Amino acid sequence: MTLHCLNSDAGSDLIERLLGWLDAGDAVLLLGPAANVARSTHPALAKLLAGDHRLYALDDDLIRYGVSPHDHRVEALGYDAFVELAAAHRKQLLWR
Amino acid sequence: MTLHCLNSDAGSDLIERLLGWLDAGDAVLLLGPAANVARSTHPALAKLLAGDHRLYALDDDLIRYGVSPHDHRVEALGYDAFVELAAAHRKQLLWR
Amino acid sequence: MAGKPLIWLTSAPYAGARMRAGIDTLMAFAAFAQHPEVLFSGVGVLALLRRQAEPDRREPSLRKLIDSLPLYDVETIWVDAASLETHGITREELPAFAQCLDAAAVKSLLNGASHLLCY
Amino acid sequence: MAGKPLIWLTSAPYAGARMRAGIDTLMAFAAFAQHPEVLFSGVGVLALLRRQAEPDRREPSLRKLIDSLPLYDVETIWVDAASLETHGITREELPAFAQCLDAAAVKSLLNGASHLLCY
Amino acid sequence: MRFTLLVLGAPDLGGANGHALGFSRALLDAGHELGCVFFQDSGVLTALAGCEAAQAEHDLRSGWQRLGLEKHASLYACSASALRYGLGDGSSSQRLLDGFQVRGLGELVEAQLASDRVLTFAD
Amino acid sequence: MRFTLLVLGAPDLGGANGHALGFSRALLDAGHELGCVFFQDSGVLTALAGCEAAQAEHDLRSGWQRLGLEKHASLYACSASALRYGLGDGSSSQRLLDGFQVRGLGELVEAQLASDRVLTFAD
Repeated sequence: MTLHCLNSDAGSDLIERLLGWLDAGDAVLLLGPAANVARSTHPALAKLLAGDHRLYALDDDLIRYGVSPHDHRVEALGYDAFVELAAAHRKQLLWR
Repeated sequence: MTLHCLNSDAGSDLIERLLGWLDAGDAVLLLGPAANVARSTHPALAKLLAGDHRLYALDDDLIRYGVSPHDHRVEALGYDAFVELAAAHRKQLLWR
Repeated sequence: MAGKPLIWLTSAPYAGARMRAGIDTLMAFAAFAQHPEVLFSGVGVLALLRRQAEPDRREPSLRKLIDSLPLYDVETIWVDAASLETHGITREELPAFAQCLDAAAVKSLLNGASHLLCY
Repeated sequence: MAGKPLIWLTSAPYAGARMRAGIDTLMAFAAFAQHPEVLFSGVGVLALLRRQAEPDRREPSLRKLIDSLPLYDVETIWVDAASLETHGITREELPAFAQCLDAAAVKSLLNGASHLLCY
Repeated sequence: MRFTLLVLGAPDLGGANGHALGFSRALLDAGHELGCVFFQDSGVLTALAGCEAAQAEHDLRSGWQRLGLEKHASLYACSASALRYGLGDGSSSQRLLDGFQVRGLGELVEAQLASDRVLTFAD
Repeated sequence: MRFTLLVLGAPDLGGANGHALGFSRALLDAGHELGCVFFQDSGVLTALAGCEAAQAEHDLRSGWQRLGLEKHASLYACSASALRYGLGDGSSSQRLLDGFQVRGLGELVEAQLASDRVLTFAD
């Protein structure tokens, strides 16, 4: 069980690579510029939502990047829940 | 007349954007990791070669990234020729 | 040399300091009466988003800085329309003095500039 | 904890110092007998290319460092096969002790590791 | 649960360095243990003394320092990176901020061995 | 022809900072003029004193210094960036390498006005 932290809104190539390595029980957390992917109008959001993994975004970054409202299928998290998420997944990968 | 310096091998999105802004008389120079695009087997090379602009690569970077041989349609340049190229184009854009 | 200097802002805001350095340069060019042009593209367009609230810290909002540009005689900011689409941003979210450009219009902006500075 | 630590190298070599930092970490883990695994993917695979000559400077070749890994008991390096395709690299160019992995094999490598460090 | 954090991002506003600080605080508040925070590559700029920055950026460095001085968190700047970025070998307080120490990669090796979780923070 | 170079990349091996140095040398060899090299953002690390690096990286800094000291090239570290990266205000040789000067963005404004070409070097 891996927590995939995505820290870039650099385009679909990176997201395709992340999805290719995503395994059952993994989760994805949008950090930094990737928070922007949580807007309902983002063309890459649908790809990230497909599949049965959970998709989260750091609430600080949703605010920072002015993503309001964010798509309701993305769960906003504070740092306390980020820690819980990290504790619940044995490993973390950072994509940027 | 703009010299487009490409300094990244990050994927096709960046190259698409560069090509979208390329104008008649512009040239493209591959620098840094982008030197790798000059290998004949690179999937993005054909896109960069289409059109009637010239395509160059810095010889130092071809050596640095082990691109040998490079595709014969890419012209290898030293720093002296890089300076001439910059002098021959009124402006430079750096893509990375 | 004809034309005005163009500051091209294409780095991710709030991730590294390059976008901020570019905006500093833009404001210095304006303060020295160079009448700079500015073009946002790529992930740089994220700097244009307005925050609904401020994060709990004294972190400056780039959008607020950008909103102040007309005070420095930067009357228009240019935005690459294709980049807005890539990042899912609608024109309504941009400052009122932002103008979206298609690729042909970007080319003529680039061609008309005296110099380009790339951030 | 079961498994060995895995160093994931995914930054562009010779552009910023992150790839070099990751290789330093890999060698330190090997020197401290951690038997680290290493996985190259994305633009990080460019670090695997052999130079035909050396640029006219005392710049270390990462491939030479990588070739020395078996001396530090790193017997295999793992390479994401899809990334090789993206960057137009053929398997013949890789060190003999490199092994290419498809996505399923990468997943099981990640799952088997004790910890991941991402460079 | 015991965490080790690897921080590769410079102390720029709003980036990964700040994420690592927010995460560190939250994990201590939740009663977890922080094995160490290992700063490497441009992350070591966090510990460089004599930087004058905007208030919010100053807050980032002083936030780390408080974590080191008040919560006794082990904040290690990688020695190889420290030399490259002008922090020296850790002997000069003109170069290294209070609360941080310069340590070799062996420290990261030991920290991860003793940790349940290792997370990387980078832009 | 007169050139101004904007260098945003840190003095890492094999990157944009080295491209800018190679380009500067070649333009002087070709009889062109170098208005100034303006280091900004992490580019100012080029001018940070007290960094100990691998030989080749040391060569990069000393290459710039030679350009400044022997060829009288104007090597300016942006003052805002210099403060952020611990170079100070330019008054201390403990912080700023010989051959470089700390200057405000106004210097970049003037340099580009007087230049035929402006090029950016960044990773």
